[in-house]
Amino acid sequence: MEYVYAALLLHAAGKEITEENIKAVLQAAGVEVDEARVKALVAALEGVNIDEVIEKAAMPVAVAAAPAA
Amino acid sequence: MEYVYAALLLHAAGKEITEENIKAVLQAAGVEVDEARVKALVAALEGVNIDEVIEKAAMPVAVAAAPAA
Amino acid sequence: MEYVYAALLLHAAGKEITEENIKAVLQAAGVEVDEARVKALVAALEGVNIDEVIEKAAMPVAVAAAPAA
Amino acid sequence: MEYVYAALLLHAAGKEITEENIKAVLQAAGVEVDEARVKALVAALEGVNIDEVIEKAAMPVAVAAAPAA
Amino acid sequence: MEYVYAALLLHAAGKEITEENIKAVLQAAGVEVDEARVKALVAALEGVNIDEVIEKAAMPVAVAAAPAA
Amino acid sequence: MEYVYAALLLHAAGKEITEENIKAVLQAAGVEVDEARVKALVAALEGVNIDEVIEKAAMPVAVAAAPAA
Amino acid sequence: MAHVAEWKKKEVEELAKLIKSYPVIALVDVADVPAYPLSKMRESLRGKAVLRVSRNTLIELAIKKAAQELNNPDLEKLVGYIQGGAGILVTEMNPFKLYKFLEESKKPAPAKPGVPAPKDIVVPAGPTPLSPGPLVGEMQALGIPARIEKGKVSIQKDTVVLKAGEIITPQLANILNQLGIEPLEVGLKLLAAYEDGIVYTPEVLAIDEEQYINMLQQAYMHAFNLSVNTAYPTKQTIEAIIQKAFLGAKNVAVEAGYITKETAGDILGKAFRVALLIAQELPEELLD
Repeated sequence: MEYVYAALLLHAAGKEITEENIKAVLQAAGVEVDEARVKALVAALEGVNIDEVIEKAAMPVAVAAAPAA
Repeated sequence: MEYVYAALLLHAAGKEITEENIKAVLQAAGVEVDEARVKALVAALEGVNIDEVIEKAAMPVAVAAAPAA
Repeated sequence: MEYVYAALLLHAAGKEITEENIKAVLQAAGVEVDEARVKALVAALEGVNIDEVIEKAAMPVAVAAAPAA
Repeated sequence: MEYVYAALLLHAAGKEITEENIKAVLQAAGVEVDEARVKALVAALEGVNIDEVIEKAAMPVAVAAAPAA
Repeated sequence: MEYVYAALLLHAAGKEITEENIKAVLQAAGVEVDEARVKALVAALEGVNIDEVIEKAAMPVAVAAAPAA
Repeated sequence: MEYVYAALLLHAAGKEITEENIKAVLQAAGVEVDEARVKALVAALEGVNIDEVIEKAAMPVAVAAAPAA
Repeated sequence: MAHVAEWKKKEVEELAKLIKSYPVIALVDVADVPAYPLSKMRESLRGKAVLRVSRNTLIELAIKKAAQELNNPDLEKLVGYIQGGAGILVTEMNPFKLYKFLEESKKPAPAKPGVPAPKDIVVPAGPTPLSPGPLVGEMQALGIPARIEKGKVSIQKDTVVLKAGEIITPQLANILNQLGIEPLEVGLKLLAAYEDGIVYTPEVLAIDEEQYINMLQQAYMHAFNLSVNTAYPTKQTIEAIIQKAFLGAKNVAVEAGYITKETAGDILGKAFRVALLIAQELPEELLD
């Protein structure tokens, strides 16, 4: 999950999610970086709307509320 | 939230969550670090069993996702 | 809740919610009036748009909290 | 709604919901009382368990809370 | 709501919720204190187990999620 | 949570959430103030729309309430 | 009243006296009520109301007499509502209560040919105690899906055999009676009720209790919302007020990512859930 956290950290800090940035963050955390995974991550995240996902993460409540009625 | 992600990244990487480590990670992400927030975060996480908390958090997503489908 | 009902009754009747009016209504209902509560009510309702407030759902729910618990 | 508020006020005050009592409360609030409405209200509420009805109004939340116990 | 926050602050700080203490906190916040509201709040809180009430507030939805599965 | 209550007390009272104000409120409540936590809180609240977030807390119930009507 | 028989005079006298001694005077139609249910009804009225059945003309005279003696011309308006086999019902119950009471006292009664259905008549699905016979054919002719099952007549599904207001035919009455379905209602039909200068008709008196219950709930929610939203504490709302304040504070702290004992779980949990949801979007080889 480190790679994902690194990406989310960059996102939350308003920085771009680039291979370089992710590598820097991971290395600062003492992680031995796998270049291929970084590449794959950046590529995969290109099509993901992170803000939307964050919204969804807060959602379960709304979902849970409905059936309770 | 970037401070929290930094802490979780360290945790996932098996590193200790110290003020120093968090600062290093945040700086690597290009964040201008607020020492007080780092201090407060590290103090607040003391005594928190992150693995436990995370495990609990993981469940509802699966559950909540199901009926939504 | 008597005091709140008295205020709502006055409001619905288009009368002003004053200490005096609330007292009169409560006394007519046979309630032994507690001046402090009347005063507190009038103070709490000052500047409040009652029509809006009575329709606004009051019961809170933990937003992100729930699934994590 | 004045008439219903008056009834609930009497109920909350532990008084009986009679035509006389409702009229007294409404008049104290400066309402010009419509006898037929008072009569209809008293008749409609006869045999109604107000506490139960009210509890149901508050339920949605209570329901959500219940399974937590 | 400031009166309630003052009470909760005192509670969280392990202090007694008295009229005097609430007044002191509110005044420190620059609030012009309404004595009647303080009185009413302290009276209403008598016999209320705040910790229990708060715990209840935190719980519901999590469990409500379960039956949704 | 004392620190958060202090901040919300200020907010509800229409006062600015500054380190100074939070400190004053906490001290009035007899809390031994940790400067770092105050600083961190003020920093963390920057950019948070408190009214909106509080409002969100009340929302899900409206959803749950509807089908019960 | 020149040629009026002595017993009639006495009857009018008594009726007028009765009318004068109660605040609520109602006219009811007892024409369709058989003797036995009527006596049952008198029993259920005992202590609540007095019922006197008489001739319509005598009732009219009695009302006029009472109105005159009470110097109350409003009371005389009641005369215009006399019809059918009228009876006088006097009571202390207010007219709305009286109407409600009479409605609740109505009993189901067997179908009668030539009478309109008071509401939709339904033949319910399920087995019946009837043995096979010509009735099955009659049922089917009326659109009732009847079949023989295990030697008895069985109805295949709920069937509306008559809409409200339609007239019951002799064939249908026979079938309903055989099935033990009682679609009619027998009871005192209120024609009008007088109190305090006002004559109330059934249309006015038929109150929708459901609506009142909704209003009660609405009024309570208004009071609840007002109390909680303005932080005016009452016994019933103090808990909700505390919870609202707590959750508000907690949600603000969670949103701000400010970790406390109370918010650590939520904040870390939320961050983790975000990571988890993101991970779900990633190709498998990226996952640990």
